[in-house]
Amino acid sequence: MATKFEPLSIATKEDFKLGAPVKWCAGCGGHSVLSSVINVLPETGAPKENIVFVSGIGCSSRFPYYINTYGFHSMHGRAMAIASGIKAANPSLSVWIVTGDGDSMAIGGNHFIHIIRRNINVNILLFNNKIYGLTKGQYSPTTPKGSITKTSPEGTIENAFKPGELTMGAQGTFYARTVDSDPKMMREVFAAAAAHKGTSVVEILQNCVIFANQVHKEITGKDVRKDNQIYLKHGEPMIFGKERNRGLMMKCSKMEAVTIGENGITEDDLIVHNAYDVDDTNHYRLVRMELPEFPVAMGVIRAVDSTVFESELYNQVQKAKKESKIKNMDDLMHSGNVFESKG
Amino acid sequence: MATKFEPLSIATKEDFKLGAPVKWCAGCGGHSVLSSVINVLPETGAPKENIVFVSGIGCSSRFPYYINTYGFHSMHGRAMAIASGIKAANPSLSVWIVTGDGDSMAIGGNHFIHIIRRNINVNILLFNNKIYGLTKGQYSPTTPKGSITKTSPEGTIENAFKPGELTMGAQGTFYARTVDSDPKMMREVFAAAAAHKGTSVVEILQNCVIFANQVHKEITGKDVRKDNQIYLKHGEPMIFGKERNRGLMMKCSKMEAVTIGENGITEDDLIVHNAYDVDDTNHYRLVRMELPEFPVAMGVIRAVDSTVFESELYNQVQKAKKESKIKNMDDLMHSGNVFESKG
Amino acid sequence: MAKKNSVIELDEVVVKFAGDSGDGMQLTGDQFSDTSAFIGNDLSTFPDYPSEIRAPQGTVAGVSGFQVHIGHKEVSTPGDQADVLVAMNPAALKANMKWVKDGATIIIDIDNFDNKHYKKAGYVEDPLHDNSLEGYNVVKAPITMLSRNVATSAGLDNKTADKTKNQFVAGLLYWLFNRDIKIGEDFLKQKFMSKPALVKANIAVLHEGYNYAETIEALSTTFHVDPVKGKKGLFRTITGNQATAWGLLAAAEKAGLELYLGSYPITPATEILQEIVKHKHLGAVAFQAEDEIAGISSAIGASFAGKLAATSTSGPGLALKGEAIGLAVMTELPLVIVNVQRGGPSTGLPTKTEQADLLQALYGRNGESPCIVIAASTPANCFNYAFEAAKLSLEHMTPVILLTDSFLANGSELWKIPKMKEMPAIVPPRVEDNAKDFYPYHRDPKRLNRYWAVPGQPGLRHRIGGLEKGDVTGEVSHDPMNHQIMVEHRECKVQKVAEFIPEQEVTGPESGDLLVVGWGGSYGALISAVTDLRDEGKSISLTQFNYINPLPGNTEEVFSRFKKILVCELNMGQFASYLRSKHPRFEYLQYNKIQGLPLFISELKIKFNEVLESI
Amino acid sequence: MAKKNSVIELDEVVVKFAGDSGDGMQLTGDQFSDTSAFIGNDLSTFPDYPSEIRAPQGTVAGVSGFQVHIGHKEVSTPGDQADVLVAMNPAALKANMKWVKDGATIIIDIDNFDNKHYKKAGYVEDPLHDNSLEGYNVVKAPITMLSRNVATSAGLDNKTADKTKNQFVAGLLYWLFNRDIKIGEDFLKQKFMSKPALVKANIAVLHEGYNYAETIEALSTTFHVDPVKGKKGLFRTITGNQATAWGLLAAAEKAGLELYLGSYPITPATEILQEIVKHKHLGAVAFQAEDEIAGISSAIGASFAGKLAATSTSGPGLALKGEAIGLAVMTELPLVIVNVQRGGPSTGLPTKTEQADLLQALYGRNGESPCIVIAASTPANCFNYAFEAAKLSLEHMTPVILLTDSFLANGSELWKIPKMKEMPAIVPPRVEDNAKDFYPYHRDPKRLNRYWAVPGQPGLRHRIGGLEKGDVTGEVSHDPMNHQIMVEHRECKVQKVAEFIPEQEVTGPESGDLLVVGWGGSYGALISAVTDLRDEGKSISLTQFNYINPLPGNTEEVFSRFKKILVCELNMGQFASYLRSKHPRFEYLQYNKIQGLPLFISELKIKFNEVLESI
Ligand SMILES: Cc1ncc(C[n+]2csc(CCOP(=O)(O)OP(=O)(O)O)c2C)c(N)n1
Ligand SMILES: Cc1ncc(C[n+]2csc(CCOP(=O)(O)OP(=O)(O)O)c2C)c(N)n1
Ligand code: SF4
Ligand code: SF4
Ligand SMILES: [Mg+2]
Ligand SMILES: [Mg+2]
Repeated sequence: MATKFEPLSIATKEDFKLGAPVKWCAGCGGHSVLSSVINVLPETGAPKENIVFVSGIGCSSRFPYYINTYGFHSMHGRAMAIASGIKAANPSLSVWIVTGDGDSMAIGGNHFIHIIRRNINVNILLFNNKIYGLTKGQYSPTTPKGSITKTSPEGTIENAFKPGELTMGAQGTFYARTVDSDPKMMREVFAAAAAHKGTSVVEILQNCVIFANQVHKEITGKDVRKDNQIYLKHGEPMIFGKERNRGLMMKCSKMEAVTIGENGITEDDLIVHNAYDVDDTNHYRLVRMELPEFPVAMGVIRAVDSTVFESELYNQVQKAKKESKIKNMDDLMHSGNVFESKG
Repeated sequence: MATKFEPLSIATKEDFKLGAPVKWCAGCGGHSVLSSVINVLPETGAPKENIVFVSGIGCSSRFPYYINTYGFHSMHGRAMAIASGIKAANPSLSVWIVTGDGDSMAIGGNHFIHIIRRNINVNILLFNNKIYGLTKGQYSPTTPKGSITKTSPEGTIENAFKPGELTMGAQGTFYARTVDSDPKMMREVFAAAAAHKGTSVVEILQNCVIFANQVHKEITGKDVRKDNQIYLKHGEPMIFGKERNRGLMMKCSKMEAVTIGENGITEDDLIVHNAYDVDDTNHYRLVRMELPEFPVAMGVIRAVDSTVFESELYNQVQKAKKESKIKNMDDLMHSGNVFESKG
Repeated sequence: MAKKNSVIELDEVVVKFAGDSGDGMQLTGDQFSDTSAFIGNDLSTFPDYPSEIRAPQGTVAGVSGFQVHIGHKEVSTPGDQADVLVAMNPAALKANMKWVKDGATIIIDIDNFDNKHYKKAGYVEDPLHDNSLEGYNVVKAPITMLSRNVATSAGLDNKTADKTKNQFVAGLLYWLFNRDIKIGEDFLKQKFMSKPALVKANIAVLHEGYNYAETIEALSTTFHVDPVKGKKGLFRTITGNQATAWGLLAAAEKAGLELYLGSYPITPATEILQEIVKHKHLGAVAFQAEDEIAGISSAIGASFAGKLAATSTSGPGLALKGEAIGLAVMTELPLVIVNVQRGGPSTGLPTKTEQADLLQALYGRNGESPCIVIAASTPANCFNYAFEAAKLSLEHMTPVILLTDSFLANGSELWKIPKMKEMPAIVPPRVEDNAKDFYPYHRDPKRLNRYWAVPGQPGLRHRIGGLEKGDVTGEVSHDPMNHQIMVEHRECKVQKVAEFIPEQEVTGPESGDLLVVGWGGSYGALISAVTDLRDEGKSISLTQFNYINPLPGNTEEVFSRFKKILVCELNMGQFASYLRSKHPRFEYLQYNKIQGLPLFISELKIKFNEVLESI
Repeated sequence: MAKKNSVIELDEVVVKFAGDSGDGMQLTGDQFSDTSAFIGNDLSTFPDYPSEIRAPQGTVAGVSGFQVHIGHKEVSTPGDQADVLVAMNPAALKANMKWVKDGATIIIDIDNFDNKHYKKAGYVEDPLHDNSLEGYNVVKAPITMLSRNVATSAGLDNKTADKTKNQFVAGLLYWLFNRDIKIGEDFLKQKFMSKPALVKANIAVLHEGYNYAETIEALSTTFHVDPVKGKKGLFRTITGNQATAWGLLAAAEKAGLELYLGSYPITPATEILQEIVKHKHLGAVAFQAEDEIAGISSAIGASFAGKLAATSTSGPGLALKGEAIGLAVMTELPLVIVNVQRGGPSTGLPTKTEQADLLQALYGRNGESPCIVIAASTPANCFNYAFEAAKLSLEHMTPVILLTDSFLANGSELWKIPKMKEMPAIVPPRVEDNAKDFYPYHRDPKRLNRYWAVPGQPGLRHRIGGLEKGDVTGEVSHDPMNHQIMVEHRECKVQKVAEFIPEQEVTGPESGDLLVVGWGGSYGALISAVTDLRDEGKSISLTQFNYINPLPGNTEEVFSRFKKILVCELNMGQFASYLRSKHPRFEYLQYNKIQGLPLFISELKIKFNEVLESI
């Protein structure tokens, strides 16, 4: 039975709400991400029965239980691989992956880089709380070096992955960063991710109130966020700061954070963000910016068109179907060296 | 029994030769890599009994059987993880990992990025023949897009990883590229890798005569190699070409391949290679250079000092040993809440 | 201090603390256990919490519990049902009423018993007024209010003040069990060492609870449980996971090696990693790997490099480690694989207990890939079997799988502290530097182990790996007969372990009507039920297996002495099926339960009686 | 054409081609098989090659072989020993002498029989002059020289010319077996379709070999094997791996679905992936994943999305897939897992055959995680059992593990091409769009399967996953009794499959002295040996199992009809142990071999006689 699609039914956010209780801790950053996703889904234009949420294991990975779509809560680290199969089976589905920093960067690291390399058209929501939440507080591959956690009583000695940097290393076509406490930014970023054709990686700085409370506070704190974040938008100059008087500029092939008005610097000297630049050198720079030298880059940092795995796959399938004389198994079994025995 | 070390015995290359036959195909690029390694080992200064070769599964991974050191031919993709355990167990060993493009980039991709992130002090020799050799010719994650192989009769549709790019994405401290047909370059590069403290990734463009013969020929062919490779050396300007009149230069924050003498360009305009630059933006550019726009970068592209996992680990161990009053199990079992029962 | 009401002497008592995840019931449970241990009771505990970190407050799914069983005789289980239930809200009451004895004392925080909370808990009617609590001694204390009052006057803010209410409960219980409140104070001083304000406030609330109990009429009787007699020496309480970690540390010390643990966190095994990471001062190194495969692979590397190497996980992780265990079998390296079983299949019931990884441990690898498999049977003897796992692995040069389970891992009991000098010696078959005629697969005929030469040792360079090895030489061999020989060597090596382990013991008469067979973590319930029935004059004995592969040499003989054999396990019959395959001449009756719960003494007694009647 | 010498009529003949990896023996073997099939012989083949790609030339380790057994009666195995051996060099001779019948014809390339080659092959003396070949008909042909001469005059360079020598051998054999050389020419024309120069040169060399044979005196007799009688219809030769791939494709067509294969290359299963990737024109999609875990995970995703999903691997890969198989069990999604067994444990003997993954297939997962397990028993019936695996998986909504082995996978036989319209129907339990009262874990009482609703279908949105599911609703449930019920449902669902599979059959008398029991790929050798002994008048029958879990419903009854039961397998007794656990009332004698080799008819006959004598 081939799958049929109903005429596109305009979904509303009510369509995506489930009666079931959301079992994250009170104050967990997950709650606001969930409502931003529910808000954005109707805007993506996907018929509601075509939307699939796939997750691994972790607090964040409970997500599919809290949203009324097709959902698959799978194995720790394997959501990317399962989603790859879903898309290779049916490219018309709108597939969202919800994963944690442990799920995607530790056990799932390989599937993460491979789905990106293949550029399969899915949206990855990476809840980066820099800790293993569900198993109660061990460090993850994104935990800042030196952090004291249940498995690092003297502080971690491992360097932390930056999901954006790894995405670039794996030739990612879309990477964005956002914050659980900024619904407006989440909504814009999620919509852009959904619109991108290819693997969209969205890193969400999410707060785990229980095991890594305030781990992002230098970036997301109410008092500092305007100075410590830069919300990048394609085509706009790179300005940030409470006073909107700080910016990013290239000097001798290096990027610098500068103040408009000082040393004769004007807005025109600032870099204009080009998210569509095929060459990712600048995006690579942006994703690695760190406090205190730089603000932390937010928004859609890279969004580049490229061939999508499942489209190419079905192009080959269509071509083969058209060109081959073998239309079914009887044809196949009688092709090539067949011997007749008169017995 | 604690392991004791003999006074450093100067090893010769004869020490590393094994009587056993080398079972690679005649003409396989592996043979010349093997002899380059054997040549370089005595120069590393490691006592011969301290050298360990660890490999996964693949043609290349048979390497440990062909060299007289401690050796471990393990599981497909897991050499990096096994080697991590060896180093965490005994940091004084000199550990070399031999792996293939399938072994390290496909099934072993996760361990590859994690050993790099931790910066464990090992040397990884990545035999990149852009094919699965041992299983007889399926495409690998480094196979150029469009290639026809046993599993891609209509050409692959997957983008190829660049090992150097992935190394940067995982925050690698050392990356070099070399060619199986250039013993001098191999020797220099292997020696630099051995000297580097941290994870040294050496990508060797290796020829598989049987399943991907000449896959590197545009880069390594006798007639083109001088024009199509640039052998980078720290502190030297980036010059290449049969006539040594081509070079790399920065223009408007982008790198360009230029000709000395044309448009008034002199050697002084060229970039001077800085392998020690902590900021890896330039290294990232270099590892991604592709023909025909650019020559392919060879030699040590990045070599940056950083903290090494196992050193930090044993610093913590030493500190704990010094500071803790609990010296043995009896102490431990009697620490904290102990109740005496008089029965 | 006002005069006490009547005191009832009890042999044993079971107390269950239950509340929201944030109510601190685990802490009160710990405190109560420690105090009981301090005064010399035997004890066994079991926490029981939801798989969400903070499941929704006030719901049944969100209830977090802690059960303590204390006794003046030996205590083997945390108890089937509670004599005293503390229920911090209606959900806690609802979730636990079926685990409470008739006539039990039920202490509730009346401040949370209102319509909103009833609804959340799924009550249709107010349980305090629908007669459902008839026959129980219900104590309704305004715990939240009083705690908050006291703690805020001691200087805490409202939110922090609310976290002290578990100390009100503790105070109540100190009074109820005639305990010295000083012990509770000391516990708090240690717990909040660096936070004097918290110490002060918590102690104040503790006293408030104590005083409240003394004042009200509701608690007309108090209880007293005498110290255990005959138990002499130094004791501590220990959970299964802690005991496992310590057993490995002890084995390393005995073997003159350092411990290396390569693991990836997974419930309910994570605490083993968390424990070992604390003991760098003993030279132990714990590596939190990127996944289970890297965990075990790194341990194999560490073993090759000469450490006592281990990896700890639970069922899904064991599944991932299968290929690597095969490599350890082939390379004949020592390696301890600890598998803390949880409810399956797949992610299953990750915080619940089960014994369903037995066949996976025995067979979950490609090819003929035998491992030694052993199982611990109480929280404390996890220490001994972890030690034994390491000893067997090191001395026989082959991987050992140690099975424990969620029930043992999180449960705790009173443990008599052993003396290291009395622990058995461990002598790994290391090779001397520059040994003549060293061949990596040369064997000791006694155990069939190969010898262990370690990188860094001069004169012993060699190569190992996963391809079939030539007998003695260890070189890669594709020779047909060699393969046959090597497969047999590996199998015999494991079977020979039977000569180095104790004989299988029977508790109770050596022969008779019914032999109850258990393995691993079900020991407590089985021994209690069997003893009870024997006390009633029934012909019933228990034999609990700790050694699974190989089985003890006298197994067949033990089985032959009983009329009926009943195998009880928390799965669909895995050990029974294994026994059939190894000792097919007996009929194995089965009692199986697979509900994420431990075996209960009561259900076992019913089953045993049923079988006994059929004889 | 000159007149022929005497022609001997044979019922069957076994030819072994052996040489260096580069000598093209596999091609000559294929060509000879196809020609035999063309003239109507039954046949069975088996290639046998080293684990290195091009192992060192001239060494025994580097010998690559191909054995063909042709007959005018039914042929069930590639044959124990050869009637004709082609040895392209001394190493090929050395490696194969023990597999050659007394008096066999041995054709050697005399150009390679010199001291250098003897030494490489490990000969101490010249085998042509040490009497070791006495009693054989040795044909010494200057194969290299003559081939090179002819091919270079046909315009090839020296290196390419040397690659034609296998056609000299082919020519020799066409003459020896009285075959029409036209068939050989056609084979070459098709093989080198796009390279006319190669066609020309190879045909010239083929004729040179033919003419050489005709000319020399050495081949005084030639052989003739009549076409099989009674075999009527269209046939082709097929290997086990190709048959497996085609069986899956056929099942997809019958079920009205498209096939999805998610795999990672691994010897000896890779050809399944390589075959399916060629059939995009049938809508089949093959995904070469980054590892085995991604392979199966993607297949689970594809199954969720409504494809007939499969994954193919060998032992080490199956070990990696254990966790994911558990997820498929829990989510009750259809999934075919093909495991082509090879020599283990660990990397083991990757190019050799074995049957030692049986217990892994049954038990290699955490928790109670039952799978349907079936096994193919001949290269050609891999088609049927792959089809059956898909049918059972789709209709019963649960994963199925199909076991084949290296021997079946690489071996080939003559296969009667089935008609798709005669294949059984496959009806997956799909749910209609917008179905009322859809619950994802609602079951059909007949098979206990749940129903399959697929993303994209309106009105059926639902969520599945690895946590325990609530009965009917499919929502996450931690309820103890629900867990018990669901574990039982999953187990019963698998056991109920027994009602949908054929009864176990016995070949030979329905009762008697000895019942030989086999499973999977050992069929050919077992049926041959059993038939031979029955022809000698012995009371012996065979029952070969293809359905392992569940076992056919009449298994117990079949066993009860014989005095003795002998279980033969290429492992240490895994099926015997499984049978003991399932049907403990019988005594199972065992014949086990674990040498990377298939069972031989000769050794089986000895064993059977031994057992028969003891009755
Ligand atoms: C195979 C396997 N290994 C380990 C686990 C245990 N586990 C569950 S979630 C988790 C990490 C969760 O961290 P993250 O992905 O960051 O999610 P978070 O809970 O922080 O949202 C781990 C280690 C598991 N469920 N399965
Ligand atoms: C778990 C597992 N999966 C798959 C294989 C099969 N396998 C062996 S080597 C290999 C790929 C080899 O490619 P590469 O690493 O590039 O090595 P090369 O042979 O090209 O040197 C594969 C897929 C295996 N041995 N083990
Ligand atoms: S533990 Fe942390 S991540 Fe998990 S639900 Fe609670 S707050 Fe959120
Ligand atoms: S197959 Fe390729 S990589 Fe392997 S040994 Fe031969 S030439 Fe080398
Ligand atoms: Mg996290
Ligand atoms: Mg390769």
